[in-house]
Amino acid sequence: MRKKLALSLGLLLASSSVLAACGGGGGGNTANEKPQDTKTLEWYMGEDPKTLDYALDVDQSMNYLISNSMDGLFRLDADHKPQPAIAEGQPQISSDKKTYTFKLRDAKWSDGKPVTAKDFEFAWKRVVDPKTASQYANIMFFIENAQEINQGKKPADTLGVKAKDDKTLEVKLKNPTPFFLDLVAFATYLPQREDIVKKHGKAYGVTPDKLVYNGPFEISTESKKGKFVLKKNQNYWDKDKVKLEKVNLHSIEDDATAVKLYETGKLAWSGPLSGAFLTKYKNHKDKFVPPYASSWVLIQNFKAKDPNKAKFFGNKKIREAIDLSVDRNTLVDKVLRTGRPSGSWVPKEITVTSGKSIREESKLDPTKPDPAKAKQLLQEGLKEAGLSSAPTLEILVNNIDPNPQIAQYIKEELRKNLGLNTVVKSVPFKQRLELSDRGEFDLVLYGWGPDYNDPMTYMEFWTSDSPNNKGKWSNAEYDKLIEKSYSNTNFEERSKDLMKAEKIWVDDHATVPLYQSDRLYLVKPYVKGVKWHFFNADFDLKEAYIESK
Amino acid sequence: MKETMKLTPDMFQPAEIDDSAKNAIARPSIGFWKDVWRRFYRNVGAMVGLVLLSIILVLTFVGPSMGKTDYQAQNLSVQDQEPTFQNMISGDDYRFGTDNLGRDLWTRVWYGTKVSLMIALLAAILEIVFGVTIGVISGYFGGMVDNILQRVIEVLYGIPNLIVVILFLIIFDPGIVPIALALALTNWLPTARIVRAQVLKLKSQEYVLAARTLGSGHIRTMTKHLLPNIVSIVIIAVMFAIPSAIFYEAFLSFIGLGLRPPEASLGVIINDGAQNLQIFPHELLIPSVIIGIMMLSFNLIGDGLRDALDPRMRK
Amino acid sequence: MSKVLEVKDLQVSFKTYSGEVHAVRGVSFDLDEGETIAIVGESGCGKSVTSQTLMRLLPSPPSVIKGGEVLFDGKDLTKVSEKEMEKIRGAQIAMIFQDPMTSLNPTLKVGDQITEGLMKHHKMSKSDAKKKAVEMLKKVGIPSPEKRINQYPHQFSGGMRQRAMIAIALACAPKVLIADEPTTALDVTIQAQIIDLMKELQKDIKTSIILITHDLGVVADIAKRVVVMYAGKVVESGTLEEIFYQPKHPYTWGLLASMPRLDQTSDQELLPIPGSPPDLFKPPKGCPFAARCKHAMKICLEEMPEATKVSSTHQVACWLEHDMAPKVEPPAAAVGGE
Amino acid sequence: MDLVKYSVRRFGYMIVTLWFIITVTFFLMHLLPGSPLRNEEKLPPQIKEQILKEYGLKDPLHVQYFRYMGGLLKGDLGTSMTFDGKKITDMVMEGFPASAQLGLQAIILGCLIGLILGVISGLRRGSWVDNITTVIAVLGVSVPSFVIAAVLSYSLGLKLGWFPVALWGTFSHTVLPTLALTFIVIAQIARYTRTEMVEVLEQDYIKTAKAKGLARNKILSKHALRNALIPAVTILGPMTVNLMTGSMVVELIFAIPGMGKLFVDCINNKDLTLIMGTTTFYSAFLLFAIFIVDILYGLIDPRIRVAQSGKE
Repeated sequence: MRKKLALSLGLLLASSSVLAACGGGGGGNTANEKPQDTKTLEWYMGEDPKTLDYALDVDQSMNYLISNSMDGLFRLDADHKPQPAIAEGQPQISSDKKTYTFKLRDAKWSDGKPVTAKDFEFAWKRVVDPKTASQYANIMFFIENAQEINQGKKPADTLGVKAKDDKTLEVKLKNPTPFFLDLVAFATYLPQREDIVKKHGKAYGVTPDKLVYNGPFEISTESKKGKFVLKKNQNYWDKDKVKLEKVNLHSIEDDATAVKLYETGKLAWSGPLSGAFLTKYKNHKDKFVPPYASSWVLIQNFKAKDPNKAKFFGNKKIREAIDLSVDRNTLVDKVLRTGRPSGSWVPKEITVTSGKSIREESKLDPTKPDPAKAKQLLQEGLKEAGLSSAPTLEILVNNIDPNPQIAQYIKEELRKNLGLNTVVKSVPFKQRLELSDRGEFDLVLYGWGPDYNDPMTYMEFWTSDSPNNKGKWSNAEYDKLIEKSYSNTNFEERSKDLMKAEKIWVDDHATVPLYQSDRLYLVKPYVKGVKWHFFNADFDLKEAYIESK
Repeated sequence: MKETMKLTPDMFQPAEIDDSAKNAIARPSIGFWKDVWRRFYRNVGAMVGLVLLSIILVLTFVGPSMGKTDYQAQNLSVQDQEPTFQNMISGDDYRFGTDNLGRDLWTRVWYGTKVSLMIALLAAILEIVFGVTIGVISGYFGGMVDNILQRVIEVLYGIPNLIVVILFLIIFDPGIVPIALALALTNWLPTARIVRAQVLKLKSQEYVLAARTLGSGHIRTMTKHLLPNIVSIVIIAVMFAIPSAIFYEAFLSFIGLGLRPPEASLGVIINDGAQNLQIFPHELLIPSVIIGIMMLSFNLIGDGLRDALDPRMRK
Repeated sequence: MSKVLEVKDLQVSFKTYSGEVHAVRGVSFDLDEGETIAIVGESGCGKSVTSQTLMRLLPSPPSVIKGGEVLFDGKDLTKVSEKEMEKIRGAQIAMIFQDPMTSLNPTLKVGDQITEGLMKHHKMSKSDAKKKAVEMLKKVGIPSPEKRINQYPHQFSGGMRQRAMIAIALACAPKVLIADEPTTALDVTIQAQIIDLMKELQKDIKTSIILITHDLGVVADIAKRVVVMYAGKVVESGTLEEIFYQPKHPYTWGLLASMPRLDQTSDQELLPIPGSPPDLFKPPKGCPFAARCKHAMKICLEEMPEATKVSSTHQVACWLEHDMAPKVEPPAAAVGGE
Repeated sequence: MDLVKYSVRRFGYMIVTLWFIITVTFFLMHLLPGSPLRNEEKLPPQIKEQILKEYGLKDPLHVQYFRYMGGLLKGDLGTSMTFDGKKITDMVMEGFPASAQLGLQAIILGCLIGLILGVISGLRRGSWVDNITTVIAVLGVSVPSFVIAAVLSYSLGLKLGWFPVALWGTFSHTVLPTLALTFIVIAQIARYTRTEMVEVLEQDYIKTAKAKGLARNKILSKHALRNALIPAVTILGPMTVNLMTGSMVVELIFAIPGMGKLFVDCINNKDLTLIMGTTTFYSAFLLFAIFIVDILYGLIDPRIRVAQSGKE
């Protein structure tokens, strides 16, 4: 689910870096001057949001706007831990860990009406209702009956959520879900006002004036195409902590443009840098690398239409040969100029029940390239698979930088080290989705970002019946471990099972893990108090302020 | 008269003048094409264009073999290497430096130039074949046929080019032929219009009428009498179609619908380099200069040809 | 009668890609007040270049006046400034061109094209000029001129357009009217009307006319004197009678023989002049007509003959006039039926 | 009156052509492979159904067609599929003002400079002005706009700081993008004007005008320019429309809230309704511009009017 965010980000990053022509000059003379207005922040945003109705979909820009203008039951703190927001204190959790009872604090919407438990109940039911046709409904499937309702098998009012009174919300989950409090901080779980939704009908959420807000800011009606404005919400229950009066978010799709604006002091934050800018700003004093989790792999198509190719990828030795032939260090240092080589699927930011990073608990190091061994394995594998020679393979990527570069690099590595012929097919984002959905590829480059802080957000990706499993890799033991983990109330054991599953995936060379990406931002030093997150929204400006000396 | 000359009676004897000389046209008659060439040859701009273009053409063939590696080999230890004048001459190291994947820009640029030219040429030919055929038919037959064809052209004009081209390239994967086709698909319209206008003008002239009266068939009239007289505008159209195709191909690369990497065309290389303008300017400047020189050459040649072909200049 | 215009040894060249074309190589003639002279010759003989040089209409480059003078009103027109020339053009010397289809601006109303000159030279107001334009159109025989001045040239027929051209040219009552093949592009019936019109108006306005043509028929109708040009040179000049009845130059004979005439008997054929004019890139050093001349002598190929006076009005440049030359009679076809 | 009859006739043609274009696009678009839905892989089938139903894509094609045409008559371009619930009319109208302003500025500036250069170089063939114009004309069409835009923004924006490097707001924000767009206008207008100038100056009627004793300037302004402008007017129509509907490249680089990107996005997202909407808007605008050009043409060149209204 979050993948979409990660990738639409990629899309933006790409469409922008296509032309990363002129970046910041030398030092930028005006660069670090304090803005005269210390109550207004000039901020970066990618494309304009597609909609503001967070029940329908969540794209990156909308998440920037909504996460800062709304408050859910919980809100992530600086350490990415969910803390009570509209909820007053921690919820009561039943002994089977499936029923959560939230008490709500006294909070108001921007029009002065109180925020009630009904608003949550209405919102969540609206999301799963198939008539709403939400593209993000599956993030609700942890709640009892959500999936069935969404599939039209049960009526909407059977959803496991109930407003016991204005201030009490009871939620019934399908399975014990250790990360449920992460979820209630997410945009799709935010409350909605039934009267407002009814009033505007189809126009609800199309423009900022067709919504009400209960968060630190409200989206101002001054907003227009290209520039969205957040202004302080005077009805916010925690408004004393909100220091900024106004935030201007500028839609900039070319990251060279963003850098130039940053250099001339017109932006206080410039979004993720790409390409040569990464080299240029590697040692810049404003450089900022926030925690970020995104895992990139090369998926091999086990069910390729060409039987020879299916046989080819069906052979474990051949898969290992491919794995051994790609030098991840060069990929990261030279081609991407950022990120970390990866030998696993789950990034290190994800923590397990012990509270430690998954990568501390289960060390899976990146494969060391070994062309000699790879060549030998390929020959053995070809013989085993009954192939006289290796087929010409197609590497499918979207045309968003740096993906074509990565593909070209892999093409060259496979040619150099294995003598494999490959063709790079770079296509628009949506076309790549369609082609990979239809299984029309041999190798496809894929990235995935987390929706919540739990290995499950990654691990359910590769089960045999997962719609995300494009390569149709299938392993019974893996499936069983994941299935078991869904309902396991022993969270310690659950963590271990998930790590075991990941090890199976790695050992079978199910896909080729390549790298985990990092982001390099430029942030003016006078901007303080921003909370940066590796899941949910990228940043939280609730307590941000401009330092004035 | 100069008085230095002494007149003698024998000077007043009849001169022997060859009869055939009387009928010979005093000035040697020059064939149309020879005449065109002569005028073209004397046009400094056009000749400069021709020479530059020839140099580029030669380099597209010999250039790639002069490089250090082939156009797609990567050497990531020498990423983004800037060219030096010395290397450019001696060829000891990468003449044009390397790009962001450590590929030899010299090889890539010349290989890419060749690919761009191929796309452009193919597009121009298709465009001309299409445009001239429709234009001649429409202009020649006139009436209902013309009316229908003109309406069709008008309708096609109304659909945004970009949408047609993108649509085409999503259905057919981008390659030299599909890109050329996509370009021709949208660019034949103006050619058809120009040709039609010219044919309309020619059609009413006596020699065409004469040919018709003498019983020349439609096809014969069109090919024998009309076509030769629109050759000049067609040649000029080609000369301008080629650079615009190169240009459009570069734009397609910009929106990610150009040739697929690591395949190279000038558009692809410029687009790759544009990202690094500020940091590694050579990656953009070198291919831009080449595309600029090439366009300039085509335009100069086109201008020269137009001047040379224009019969009114013939005196 | 006093001379309005005097052309002395005019030489004009064109610089082209392939070299210098010596289009006019020492042309001299003069024009009396109220007189009509004709300059005749084949196309390319330099007659149009000469006439356009009188008005300095040829763009320079490529044209260059290499020598000679054009005396008008005490001034050498080859030397006056462009500003002065503008005052002369249209007001003092006017011109009519060959093709009435192209010499009118298609995007301007006919009336406007007439008033332009009046407003410039006679400083007339718009409305006065308009009245005058109507009057002029009436004069050149265009019916309902009030309506016609508001029409565009394409709404006029060919003959009417040429009438309109004449109206434009004569609007300012110029001293000299140069008519460059004014009837060539017109139907035969219209040709006569136009010539008659010109004759009529000449009486009315008292203008002198230089008629440029290759058509001797037209010449006989209107001109008093004729200048015959060949390859950039004047080969013969004289009164109409002298040229038509006592032609001296073999080229003039050829011209006359190729022209149909009323006194011709039916068994007489029209005789074309064989061959074609010389290349003016490299003009021959002798007589340019020698190569086509039946009577060419050795001297003709070597030396250009000087103009010889036959009478006070008649001059010819031909070696046959030399004492040492054999006597040659003009062919019957040239001098008529007797 | 000729001109009125002529205009009415042209207008009629325009409407019929527009109807054809819309119809052709409508049916072509439904041939697009793939689904118009976003993320369809993870959508349960009922949701897909629901979305398709909501956009009326489940109905037979002819029903959809008549519904669409009906909407058009009411000025409704439909609702976008990528931007949930957003009216396409609104989307176009949000982006159009910025694009149109830039386009118009570029056209006006480009025409001014282009005309001056074209006339001068047409008058003085082979002079230095002519040579410089040729170079400008060639560079204008031979340097990709993304290079021009990037270089302008970098040099005049970032390095010299004369103008804002990007964003939208005041007039100074429009300077660099206008310059980036105007190159091609200058190039084309200069080129056409020069060619026509040369051609017109060789016409007999120019000689006639000169023989009338008119001053050179008068000849140029009254006789030459007017006739030389005709072809420039012809290309001006489509060029204005193209520029006013936004250049994706320039808008991207200068972060301008225009509509240029819609044309690329709508296809990349397979947003059927948006493709229809942008095409309809573009075509209507283009045809209208051509209509205006035709009328202008009729005003400048009286021959056209009569010929077209079938009188001659």
